[in-house]
Amino acid sequence: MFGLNLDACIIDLPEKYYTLHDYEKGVARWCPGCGDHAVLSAVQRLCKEEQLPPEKTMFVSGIGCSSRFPHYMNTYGFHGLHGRAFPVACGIKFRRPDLNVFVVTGDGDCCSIGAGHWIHAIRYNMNMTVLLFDNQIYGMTKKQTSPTSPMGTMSNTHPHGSVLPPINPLLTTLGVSNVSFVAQTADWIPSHLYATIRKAYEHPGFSFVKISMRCPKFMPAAVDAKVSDKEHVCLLTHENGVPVDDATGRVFSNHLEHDPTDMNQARQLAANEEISYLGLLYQNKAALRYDLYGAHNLNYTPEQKIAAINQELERFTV
Amino acid sequence: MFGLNLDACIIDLPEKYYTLHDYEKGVARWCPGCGDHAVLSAVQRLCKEEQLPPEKTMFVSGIGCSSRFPHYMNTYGFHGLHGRAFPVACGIKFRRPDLNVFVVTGDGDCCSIGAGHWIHAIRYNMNMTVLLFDNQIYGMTKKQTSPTSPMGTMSNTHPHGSVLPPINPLLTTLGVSNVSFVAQTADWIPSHLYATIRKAYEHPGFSFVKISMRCPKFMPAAVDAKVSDKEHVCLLTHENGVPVDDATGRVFSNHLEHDPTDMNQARQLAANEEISYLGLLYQNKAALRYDLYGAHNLNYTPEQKIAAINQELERFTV
Amino acid sequence: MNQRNEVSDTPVQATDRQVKLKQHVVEIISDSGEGAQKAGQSFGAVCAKMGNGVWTVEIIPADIQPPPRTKESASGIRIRVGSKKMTNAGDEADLVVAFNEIAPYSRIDQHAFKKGTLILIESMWADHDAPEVRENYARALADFKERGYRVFEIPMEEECLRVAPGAKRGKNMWVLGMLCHIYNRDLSIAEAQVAHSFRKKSEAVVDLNLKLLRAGYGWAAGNLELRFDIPAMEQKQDMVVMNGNEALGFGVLAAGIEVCSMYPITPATSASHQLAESIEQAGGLIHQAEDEIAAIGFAIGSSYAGKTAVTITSGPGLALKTEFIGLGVMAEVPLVIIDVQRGGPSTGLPTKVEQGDLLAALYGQPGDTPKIVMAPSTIEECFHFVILARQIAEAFRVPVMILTDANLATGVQPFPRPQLRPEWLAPPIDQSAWQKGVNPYAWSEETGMSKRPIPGQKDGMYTLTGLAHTEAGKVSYSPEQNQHGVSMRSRKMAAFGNSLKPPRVHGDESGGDLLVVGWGSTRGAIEEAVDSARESGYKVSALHLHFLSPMEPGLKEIFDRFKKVITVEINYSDAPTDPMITPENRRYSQLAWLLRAQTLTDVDCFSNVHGQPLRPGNILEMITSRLNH
Amino acid sequence: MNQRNEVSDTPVQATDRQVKLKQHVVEIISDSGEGAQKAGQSFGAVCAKMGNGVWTVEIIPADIQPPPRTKESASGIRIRVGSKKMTNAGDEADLVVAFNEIAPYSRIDQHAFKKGTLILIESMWADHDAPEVRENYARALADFKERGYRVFEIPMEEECLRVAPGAKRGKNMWVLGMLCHIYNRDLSIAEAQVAHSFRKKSEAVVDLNLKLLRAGYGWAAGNLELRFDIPAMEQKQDMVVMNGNEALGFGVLAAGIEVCSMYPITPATSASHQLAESIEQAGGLIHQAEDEIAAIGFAIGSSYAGKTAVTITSGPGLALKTEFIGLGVMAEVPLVIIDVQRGGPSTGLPTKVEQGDLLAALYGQPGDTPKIVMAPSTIEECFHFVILARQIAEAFRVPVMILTDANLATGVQPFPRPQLRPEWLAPPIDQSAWQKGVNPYAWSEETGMSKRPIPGQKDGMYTLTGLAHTEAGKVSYSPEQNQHGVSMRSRKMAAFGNSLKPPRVHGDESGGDLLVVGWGSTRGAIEEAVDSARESGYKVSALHLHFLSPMEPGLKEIFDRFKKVITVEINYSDAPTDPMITPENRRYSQLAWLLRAQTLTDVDCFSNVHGQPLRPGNILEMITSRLNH
Ligand SMILES: Cc1ncc(C[n+]2csc(CCOP(=O)(O)OP(=O)(O)O)c2C)c(N)n1
Ligand SMILES: Cc1ncc(C[n+]2csc(CCOP(=O)(O)OP(=O)(O)O)c2C)c(N)n1
Ligand code: SF4
Ligand code: SF4
Ligand SMILES: [Mg+2]
Ligand SMILES: [Mg+2]
Repeated sequence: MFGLNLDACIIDLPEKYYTLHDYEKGVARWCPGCGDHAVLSAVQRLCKEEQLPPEKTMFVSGIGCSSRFPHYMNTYGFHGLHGRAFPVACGIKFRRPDLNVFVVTGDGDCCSIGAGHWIHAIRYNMNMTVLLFDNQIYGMTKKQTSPTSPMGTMSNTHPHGSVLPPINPLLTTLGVSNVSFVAQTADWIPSHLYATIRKAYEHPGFSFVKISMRCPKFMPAAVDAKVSDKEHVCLLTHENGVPVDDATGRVFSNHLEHDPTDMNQARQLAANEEISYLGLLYQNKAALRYDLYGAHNLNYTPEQKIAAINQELERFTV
Repeated sequence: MFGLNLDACIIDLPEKYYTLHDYEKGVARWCPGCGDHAVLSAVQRLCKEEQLPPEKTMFVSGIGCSSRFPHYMNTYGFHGLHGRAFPVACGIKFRRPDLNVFVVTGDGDCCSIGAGHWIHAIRYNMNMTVLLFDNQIYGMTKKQTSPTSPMGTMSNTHPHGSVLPPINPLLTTLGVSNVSFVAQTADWIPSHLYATIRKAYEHPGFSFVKISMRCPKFMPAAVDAKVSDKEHVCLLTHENGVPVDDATGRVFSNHLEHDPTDMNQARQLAANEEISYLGLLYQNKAALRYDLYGAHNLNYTPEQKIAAINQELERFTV
Repeated sequence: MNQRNEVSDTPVQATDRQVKLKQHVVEIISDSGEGAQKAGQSFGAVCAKMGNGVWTVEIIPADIQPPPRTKESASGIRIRVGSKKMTNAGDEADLVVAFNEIAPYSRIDQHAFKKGTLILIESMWADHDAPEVRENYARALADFKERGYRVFEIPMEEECLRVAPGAKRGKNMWVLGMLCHIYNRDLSIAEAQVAHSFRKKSEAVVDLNLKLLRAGYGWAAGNLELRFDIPAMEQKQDMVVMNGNEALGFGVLAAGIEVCSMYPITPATSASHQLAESIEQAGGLIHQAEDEIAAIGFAIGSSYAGKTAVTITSGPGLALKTEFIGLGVMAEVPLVIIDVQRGGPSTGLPTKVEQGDLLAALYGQPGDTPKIVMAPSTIEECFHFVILARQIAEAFRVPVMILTDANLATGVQPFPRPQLRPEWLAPPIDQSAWQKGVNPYAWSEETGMSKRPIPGQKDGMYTLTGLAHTEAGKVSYSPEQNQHGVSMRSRKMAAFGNSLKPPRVHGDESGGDLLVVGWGSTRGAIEEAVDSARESGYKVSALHLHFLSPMEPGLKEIFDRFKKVITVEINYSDAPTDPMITPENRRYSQLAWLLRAQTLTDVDCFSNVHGQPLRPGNILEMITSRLNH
Repeated sequence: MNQRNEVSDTPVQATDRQVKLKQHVVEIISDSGEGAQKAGQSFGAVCAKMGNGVWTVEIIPADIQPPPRTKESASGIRIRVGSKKMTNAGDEADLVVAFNEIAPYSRIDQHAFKKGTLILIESMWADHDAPEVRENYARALADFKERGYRVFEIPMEEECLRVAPGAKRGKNMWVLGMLCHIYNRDLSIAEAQVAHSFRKKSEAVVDLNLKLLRAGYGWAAGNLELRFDIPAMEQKQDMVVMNGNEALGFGVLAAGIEVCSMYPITPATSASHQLAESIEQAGGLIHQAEDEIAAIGFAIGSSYAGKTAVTITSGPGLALKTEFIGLGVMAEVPLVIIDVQRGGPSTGLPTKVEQGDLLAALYGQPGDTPKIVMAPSTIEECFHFVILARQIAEAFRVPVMILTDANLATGVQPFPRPQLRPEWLAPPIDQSAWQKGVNPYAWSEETGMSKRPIPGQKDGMYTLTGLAHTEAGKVSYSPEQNQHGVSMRSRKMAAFGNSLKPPRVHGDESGGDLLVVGWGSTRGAIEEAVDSARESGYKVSALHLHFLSPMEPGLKEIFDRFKKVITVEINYSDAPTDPMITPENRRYSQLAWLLRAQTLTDVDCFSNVHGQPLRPGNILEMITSRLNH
């Protein structure tokens, strides 16, 4: 009727096109000015740009302000136990190569209680995007020292100042065998944040992104220093690195050309305590992937399985 | 009587001189040819040479063949839980600066289940000597893959060969902030073993010694390769390093002069997968020590304590 | 419903004559960040100074930063003031000061108000620029009246701004002044309190706040007809006011414990915050470990080396400590473990109260792991139990667990200032030579007790192990040896338990129709309810247990004197009337279950997992309904 | 003492006539590494093939490498052979083959022999070069006789060397041959078994071992007067022979579980060794995690993603999993957790049996964590319970724990070869679109059950959380909401429990003087003892529980039919006669404690922590002594 072929119309329609809205859920309950909001936006944008089907996308976290992240994504989510995001994420990915797995973790969650799993997850090198929200403090439990707190931080557990030098998450990660992707960015440089997460998402393996985060509630001083002091920020540039757009490149005018396959230089940059190098520090696409091992024998038929078990039972039959 | 002044005699006697026998306890129940025997001898020798009072000396371990070590030392010992030697040792040292603390741990104990504590113990940098017995296998539980097992190791959990590249304990340790002493030696080179442990003992801080260990029971092939193949061993030499005696230097003829303050080179040597560099990879005597913080306010009198508490109570008094 | 309140505590008609009260429950609620808590704490302190019984408890939003003017943002404080010692937060509020019209709804959700509750509400929203706000305010006020609350509109901000421009943020001190007038508080005491609480601020700030205080007081005098009086008790002693976590912290100090090894977790953490301020000056230290496993491992190391340590945690942290607690029992390491219970299971309700960790404390570890478990029932006991726990731990060479909960942790109560004693402090560690030939586990056959060598003691050298071992501490797989070791560790429980006195019945020793049994933080509410019921002629008594493992003796004998026995607990039990539930498959609350096994008495239970302190009124209702059937 | 044995099983005089037996307990003991276990396994297999009931259990040294010719080095195997199905390892050994004179002492320490036990001992030590060895041998032999054992000196090595020089190491096959003659086994079946067990070796090796087998057989025929016959049952089915851990492994395969996530720990590990060999071919994988926490976290991740996983561990590992188990219950993640119990507490007795984790399994986690706990009582049930557990876990969306122990783990028993069924296998995961509007926790008010969305299902998106949550999976701190969620998880227990049948009484349904209640691996020994006692006229029956949480229904009713109820368990209880112990403070064994709370029956207990399987004879003794008082 009216010459309109409905069938053709429908068939010609592309698969559902996801809008930003399709990835949003609820109102994020972070403090105003909290860096977590910026990452949420960047990630939702990534999902849209990549048109990730929400039902095929997973956010796994531990416990902390940052770990509330999955609740604000309209995807599958696993808001588990403090420090245990990695084992859960690895278990999810092991036999589900079809899922896009993201891990959101805090500096306490990852580098303190989760440290053992972190080291091993790096080594497993399963294909997932890891976002370390490093605000250098325990936000959720209201201001205790974190392993990444700068020495002398006045916190509720160290009211006279913390007494240990901080862990360097980049350097630690670079020291683990089979490491495949290490990058750094900051929540207050949205374009770089987005570009870095995107690069991480594209990497076939365990891509570790340390994000310097603002916690205006409990680390206001740290925020000021970071946001204002552009002298101490240096953007890494390279054709294989995180792309730097013109505007950002102009605002943050210290640049360094760094080849992300150069592990030695990567370690030296990570170890530098004066300058924050933002961008891709290291990448090795050839690192062995445990998730490929996990997915190598999927979907056997019941007949195949029963045959294999029966064969094994032979050995035990008298 | 007879002109003998007993009192003077006794007073002139030196404090008890400890012989090797004073440090021995029972018969070690390791397999014949197990590398653990060699370390036991070296450590007992060290105790004697240093004349460590047995009652002021502590061996702390986890669970594993190697962790049986404390049972064979006639000192105080703590044979605790699998993977948890570090927290216990740190707790012991915290308020007892007078104790000599040694930690004996296995590759599973330290690098697998204990990985989180290991990272943090490095950072705490408390004065203790850490001996990692790296036999690249789970001995105690009878041949399962260890995080340091070379890829392809046939074990009971990976009968078709292990599927992941091994953790590199030296490199991982070097990546942790506040690291202060990293060395490597091998159980089958007794003079170097002794010299390395001694150097570690003398270091004021957390001295981490990875000892390549033979497990003839479950990793016989690994033994052969290591013991025979002197080509792949290189001794590090330096005036501040582990001293190499002539005989050993002749048998293991590959040498490299390495300054233990050179972190970059240390990392490169540690990362080398072809050559085992034996000796002192890195030392920083100036690293901050948490045990000094732990011992800064010892032995307050009851009066001092009560006064301090009363003063604090003021704030709560209505 | 708590009948008492309706009859004598709340005046039917407010007049400018003072109405005498036995007790009143006051709440101040606002958006997070408006200082309601500071006002309430000061009000509580003023009342305590005047000799009243006080219990205050904070109302904390669950999120770090909920949006303003939402229910989730409601933040505040409840202050219960009475003529006698107040042991709990009471029933529904009698008087509420609300900074906006939305916050009360979060309390209505918690059933915190009743017919007749007086609501003193900030009136500025009536004239707000945004019409939605004005409408919402009007709607809420109508609704409040509908619900039977008595509403008073108070021009708080307007009056503050009279005192000084920009004095909006001082609304809380103005409210404090208003309350002081309503409750006939001594203004000079209030002034001293305000000066004290701002002592670290500039003089200008102190002055401004004092001005606001006086303005609120004056405004109430001129404009409000509400006048109450709650007569005070005679005060003989210096009092301290603190919450249960602070009391735990002082207990640690007074016990001379040199090492507090912890990992942050709500609601336990604030105990370490308090400690962190002062322990260093008292010759000890806090160690913030990398996780809970390391925290207890560190504490055990310290204890092994002679410095008996404490580790403080809540549910999820307790779960992680399971393996090390087993080692502590097996290797007989003295240790104090404090569990500030929160809503469970798993992450559960992190800021809310529950008594759900009792069975896990007793039975959480694989194998036989007898240990001492005790539960303070008041803020003051939080202090004393830590001192006691260290002593028991060392005498019996055993981990001692103290179970408190979020209710004690955040509840604030005055108690007599402790007179510290040197003998409470851990003595210096013994470094004299060990007697040669005495084994490191020379168990007394009678008591299972033994003396432990401390590193540094000559000739005491031994290796501690979690493996089965002989008296000499040597690993042994012998059947008899293992049986002996396990028995000896169990024997200590009997030896300790036999040293305890039977618990005292609150009410009638000789028996009656119903015995209400409780443990931990619920004591105040239970005993208050029982007292009310007894006043109404019910034959009911209460029994409160302070030791859960081993239990105090004589329970069976006491139970036998009552027709029914019921526990009141804040943890889960199936209701007998639930679908699918039969007398056989019903899951009882945790103490009830233990008492059933222990005494073979048909102990019933009344419990919920609302995450709220129990109210005397609800318990009273339960008592009367059970006894009228 | 097991009277039966004395009367009918052990011949008073060995002659060359065959003595007919109902059952015999044979042990082969040697230094570690001499192959006693291989000989024993082969002997067991031959007996099973001939249609006998068999139970074998290995005797393993505790150290990796104890010095030879010491008690610690004693290594070997016990094979119990009978005319009926053998359900346990029996009482004292009837016949022992010893490779040296020291090894028997390790068994004597375990009370493994009795008067009249036949000891067949390697005689070469009589002529050893070292005089101490000769003397020790002579002394031991005299002592054995003194103890009433009947000793036969056997020139094992000498005879082996006749077969081939260097055949010393084949002594075990020679012994197998000897045993085959003594027990009248079919030599051709033995030959086939030897050929099978050396099938991966060279032909020369197979031939040599066959020669040794035949030589042992021939030597016994010509030189030994011992001839026994144990009539076989009729065999209708194919049988498999395996230990409990292997059966668990096959259960995992047959359940179609694709992920076994574990960390090595004795005695659980060997289950994964068996699985590791074959799971890959059956479309699954083993993940060896970095620790037990990661192991269960990985399994939970896998289960969340639709591939319901299993994690296998023992006591210390279970302790570490505590927090994640709580999350599993809270967030309703289906999961199979196997705990192969070992001696506790703490590191305890790693290779020995205990049933000490029952209470920890039920109550280990802070908060209310109802879960399903089941315990197989035979090797065959080890297989079937895994299949069942996966189904229950998914249907009820709950972690299911299977408790076995070191006794089942290492005990070997033939059972009918399972006929695998496709419906046992986990179905492919559902990836169809989720029904819009249906909540991820749409609890049925009646049963607490709900259907879960699996990642990949369109419109099923939700965030799993361990926080209190609504049906929609949203975080909620509402009192009612929390009460509802906790109730719903508890309700599932009632719903599942109501689907169970009351357990069957073994003996007399209608009642009697004593009911012996057990769970797990002790069933065979208990029922054998009860049967013996009944034959002697005692009015005793047995009841065995397979479900511990929730328990099977009808217990109270069954208990009421018996005068006394007692549990028999391998875990700790205070003896009523111990010092300090009163009826009030006595600590009961674990099932007894549960049954007391559940049924209010005065359930007694008989238990020990010897780390040994219980013997029917000891249980019989207990029964008779209780009933004669
Ligand atoms: C086992 C356990 N231990 C402790 C806690 C308490 N806890 C919750 S979040 C947190 C730390 C949060 O810090 P971080 O990981 O840096 O995250 P942030 O809040 O700063 O984003 C802690 C200690 C817990 N929930 N579980
Ligand atoms: C919590 C816990 N998990 C597992 C075990 C079992 N276990 C004992 S030792 C060991 C590993 C031993 O390997 P390694 O640390 O390399 O020591 P080695 O025996 O090789 O010296 C394991 C997994 C245990 N005792 N406790
Ligand atoms: S406390 Fe800090 S990290 Fe947490 S939400 Fe607020 S600003 Fe963000
Ligand atoms: S198994 Fe290996 S590590 Fe253990 S004692 Fe034997 S040789 Fe040494
Ligand atoms: Mg943080
Ligand atoms: Mg090892």
